[in-house]
Amino acid sequence: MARVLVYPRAEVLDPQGRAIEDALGRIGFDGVRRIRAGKSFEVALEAEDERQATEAVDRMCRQLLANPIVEDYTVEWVSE
Amino acid sequence: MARVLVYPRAEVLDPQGRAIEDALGRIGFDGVRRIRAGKSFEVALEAEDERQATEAVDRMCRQLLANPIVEDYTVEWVSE
Amino acid sequence: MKCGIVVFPGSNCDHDVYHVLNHVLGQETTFLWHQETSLEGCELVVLPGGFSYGDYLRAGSMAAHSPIMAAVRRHAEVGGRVLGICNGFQMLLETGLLPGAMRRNRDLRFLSVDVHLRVERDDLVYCSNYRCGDVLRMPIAHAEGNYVDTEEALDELERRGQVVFRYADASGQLEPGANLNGSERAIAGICNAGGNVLGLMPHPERCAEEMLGNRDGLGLLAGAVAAADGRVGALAAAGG
Amino acid sequence: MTTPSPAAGEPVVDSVLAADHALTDEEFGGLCDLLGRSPTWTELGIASALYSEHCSYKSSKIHLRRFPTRSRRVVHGPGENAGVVDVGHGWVAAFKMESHNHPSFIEPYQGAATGVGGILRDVFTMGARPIACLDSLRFGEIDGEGGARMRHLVDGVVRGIGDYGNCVGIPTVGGETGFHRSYNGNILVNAFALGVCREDRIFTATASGAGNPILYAGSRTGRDGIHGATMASEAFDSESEAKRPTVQVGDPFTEKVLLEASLEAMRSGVVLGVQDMGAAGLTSSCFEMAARGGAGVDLDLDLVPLREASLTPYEIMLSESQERMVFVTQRGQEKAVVEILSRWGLEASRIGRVTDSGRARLTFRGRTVADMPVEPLVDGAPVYDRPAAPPADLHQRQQVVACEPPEDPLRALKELLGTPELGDKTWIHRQYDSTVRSNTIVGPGSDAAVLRLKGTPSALALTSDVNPSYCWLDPRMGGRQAVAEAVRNLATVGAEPVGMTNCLNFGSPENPGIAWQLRECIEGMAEACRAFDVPVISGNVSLYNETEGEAVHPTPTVAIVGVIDRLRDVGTEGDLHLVLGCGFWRPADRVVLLGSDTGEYGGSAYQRLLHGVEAGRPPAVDLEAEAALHRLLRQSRRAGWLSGCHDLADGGLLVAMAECAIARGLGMRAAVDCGPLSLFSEGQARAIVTLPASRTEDLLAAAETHGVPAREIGEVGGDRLVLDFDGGAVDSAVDDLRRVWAEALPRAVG
Ligand SMILES: Nc1ncnc2c1ncn2[C@@H]1O[C@H](COP(=O)(O)OP(=O)(O)O)[C@@H](O)[C@H]1O
Ligand SMILES: [Mg+2]
Repeated sequence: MARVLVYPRAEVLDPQGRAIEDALGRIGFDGVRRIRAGKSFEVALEAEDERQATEAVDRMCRQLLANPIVEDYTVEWVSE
Repeated sequence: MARVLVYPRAEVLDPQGRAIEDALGRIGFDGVRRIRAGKSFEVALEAEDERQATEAVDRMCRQLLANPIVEDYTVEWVSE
Repeated sequence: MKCGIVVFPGSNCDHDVYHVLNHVLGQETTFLWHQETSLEGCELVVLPGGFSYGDYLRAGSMAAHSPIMAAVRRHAEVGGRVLGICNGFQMLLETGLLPGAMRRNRDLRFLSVDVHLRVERDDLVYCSNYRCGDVLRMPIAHAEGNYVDTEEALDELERRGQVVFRYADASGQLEPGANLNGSERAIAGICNAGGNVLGLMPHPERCAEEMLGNRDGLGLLAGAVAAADGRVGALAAAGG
Repeated sequence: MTTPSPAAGEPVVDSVLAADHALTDEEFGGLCDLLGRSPTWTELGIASALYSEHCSYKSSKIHLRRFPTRSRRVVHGPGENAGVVDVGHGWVAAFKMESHNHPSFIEPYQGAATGVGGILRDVFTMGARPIACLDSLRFGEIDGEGGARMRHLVDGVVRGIGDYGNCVGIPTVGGETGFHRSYNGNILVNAFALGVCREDRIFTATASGAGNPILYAGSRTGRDGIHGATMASEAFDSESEAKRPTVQVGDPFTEKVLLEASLEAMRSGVVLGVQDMGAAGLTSSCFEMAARGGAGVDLDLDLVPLREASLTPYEIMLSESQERMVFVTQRGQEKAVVEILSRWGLEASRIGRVTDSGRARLTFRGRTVADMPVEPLVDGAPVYDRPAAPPADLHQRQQVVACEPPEDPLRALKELLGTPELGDKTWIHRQYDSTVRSNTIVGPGSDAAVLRLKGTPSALALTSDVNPSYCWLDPRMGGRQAVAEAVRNLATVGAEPVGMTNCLNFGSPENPGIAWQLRECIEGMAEACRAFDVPVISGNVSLYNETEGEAVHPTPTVAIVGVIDRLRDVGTEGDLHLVLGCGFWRPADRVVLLGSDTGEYGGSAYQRLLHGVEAGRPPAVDLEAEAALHRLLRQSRRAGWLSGCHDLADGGLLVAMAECAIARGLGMRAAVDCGPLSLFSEGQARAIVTLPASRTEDLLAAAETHGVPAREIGEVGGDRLVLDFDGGAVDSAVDDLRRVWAEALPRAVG
């Protein structure tokens, strides 16, 4: 199963992350240095081989799951 | 750094995951068996020791990052 | 009745509720800042609509931790009236004052339309101007109003009669097409077991004046400030 | 005066670098003369931003002077963040329109969202609380395979506008949406915002009083959108990709708290001037504030809150990070403002002070990085009278192509109603909160939106309009028509126009054909403004909307605000929203057609959408006939005669009747003595109204007095739309028409 993590690109403003950081501060968590807020997807798929699977997930990310203009993504393979 | 993954609980209908499955079908990805759409957070924090850190992140999840009625969460530790 | 409207950073409907409670219904009304810890003697507390903290995590989740919410909880626990509208309803869910949770709307888009609601309870003070089965028209405007809970919890909710409003068609029928956001069991509004805490997604404050073409929502706000014995005084006083 | 020294790692500025910054040799020479030396890298960045088309209006200024800008109601005309007009009962309205075309094409969601954010800030920096938005959108072809990218843009833009405005809590009450292949490479996203405030509470963006502190508030500064202003002043080409700055991400929550905190701070009595940071960020806000106050500024850039520590002075001055403001306060009283801001959870820092030097002096890490005269850079930016000549193919465009009458007018009607262009726009506007703030009497879906003004007996009406095909065929006539249609839309609800804003979207002004279009459109608009007595109080120019030499159709979007003095004259409280929202709600009411057909088809929907032809002359706008119709409509509204009113616009008479019938789900039966083709003519200065039989005589008499042709043509009732014409009849169930109309856009955006 592929796990796709999508985060705002480092140089792009991350209002969600900021807001959560602040909220955690307000409710008394003081050790938090930084929060990044992103999306995650678990994709279970059938493919002939690993190469084909990797290629398909990568294409999904570019076409649908992530917006390359403002987001970066990473793909990991995990067992189901 | 903690990585928190939050997904809709299995028995809860997940409109976003469904929509993505449909969209992938429309643009011609047929091998996809299932997609779960969730959130991910990277939490960089200062803590005295591992136990304290784990405990803090767990509390964050329960208090803010996830809503136990509809969501499950998992925490992983990754290097920055 | 002294009414308090809690203002959170990101509240958008605070002025609208104020306008109806104060200018239309003639009630003493004040704003309560989210960082306060006292309700200043308000008998009705309204959690208004909007996007508290931008709704950047889950709708209402960050506001649920505001200092004032402890006071709101105590008020609710002793039977005080708490009305949550839209974002306010979401906060009531997030604090656990009402059961359940919200997902994003079924089609994942913000929905700003008039819907029809069927009244399911008329023994609550909030509904003292309505009868069971009445059909009300009210605007909704939200992206996360798709109500959900576990099947058992939903059954329990129904059994205790805590469902107050459901999305229906203009004749009061429960049509799937009338339940635009996809809520379980077409739930639009619920109350707690005591009936003193009410949360709903539609906006009664936006349809409480003739001039805006609809005053179906006035009855609800008038009920919310009506005397405890359920007398329908307030609405009559407002010329309704 | 200190001579700034270049910092380590900064390039030495020469004319090649200046050219990279889109400065011409003359502009660069002028800059060197002004400074008495070569500019530093930071100074070059600042000058190029201030000299950009977006900030300096260098190509449009001489044309914009043709607009009338004064009336007894105008409080602030063009030149402030938003124009301000008196709307009576002690209230003023501030409004403006802005384009966010380039950013929306690159990243539709964030581009459109930040466009809304920018225009809202323009309004609340004036001290006015925003109460309504409009959005005027132009997309390319969305059908079929080739339309996939465009559908993605439509989706992103609409979600972006919705999410931002909804979160800030400002209703979007109207707008317009068009589709045309000329926008395939450049979409247009024009956002309008309107705010209101008590007349004695208006603020201006002025820095005055040497020694007064300058406070920075809101989001931290990042690398977003550096050189956005310059980019908005260049055409797209294959290199645009590489020059792309970091995309600006909107943060509507910060905008909302900035809005509340700013209004509260302005009420505190210690704020002297406020300015948002829009295009060209800190540069334009500080220079413009100082220029207005005839002052100077000293800024310590080390004190600017940054998102990344590594930003250079150049980047700090040019960043277009969103949701930021500067305040000038009374000396010694800044604490009061800081307290208000921090109560709303906002950071505030004192970044400098006002001086009487007339210069902007910027320091960074102990060094002076810029020292420039303010006034000559802001007001002395070059002004160009660019060569203008009719496009070579104009004659060809204007060749009249004979229009075939429809064989089956009902089928033609359904085809028109079934296009995304004329179809229902609910799919778009139901993603916008249109009722928050509880003022909306008439929301999206009508000729003009109507908002009550709480605490007064009156209401404001607003609309935006333009017909790019008309403008392409004859820019002068198209310019007139845009204003005429907007004023007419306001007249349908009985509103008197009080002020206009606009957004002039064109291709490159360096092309003489386009410079000519710009000049002619403005001339046409100005003629109409004078005829209808509508002052232009604000506006925005967006040039260089072209890709690989293909320019968009000339698109001078117009938004006009009107006042309905006493709502209760127009209808009873209970039926106002029906009567004003197109109406037609009482069976047996009479239908009267106002105006006479001139049989004009150039640029019409019929010609364009059914026959694929765009040629000839657009309908002529007879300014006197229009003005007479507007007066008649307003009088009829004030007298409370009308139960409904809709002007004839895109598609002509038959489409207008269908729209009315669909709006209330009520049929009508009518007869006209013309052939089937005339049913689709777009002759101007026409409207249909409905009214009780007892009022028709009053109306017909008034029409005669005003010199407006008027004919009773039928009656409301039933569930069919029936229109008899010479040699045939259109007869259809209203519900069939509604279905075709309602499905058009959802199907197209798929
Ligand atoms: N992008 C949009 N946002 C909000 N409302 C829109 C939009 N596009 C169209 N509408 C609404 O749809 C209706 C029809 O638009 P249009 O055909 O341009 O009207 P008119 O011809 O009277 O100017 C208007 O009420 C307008 O407010
Ligand atoms: Mg119109």
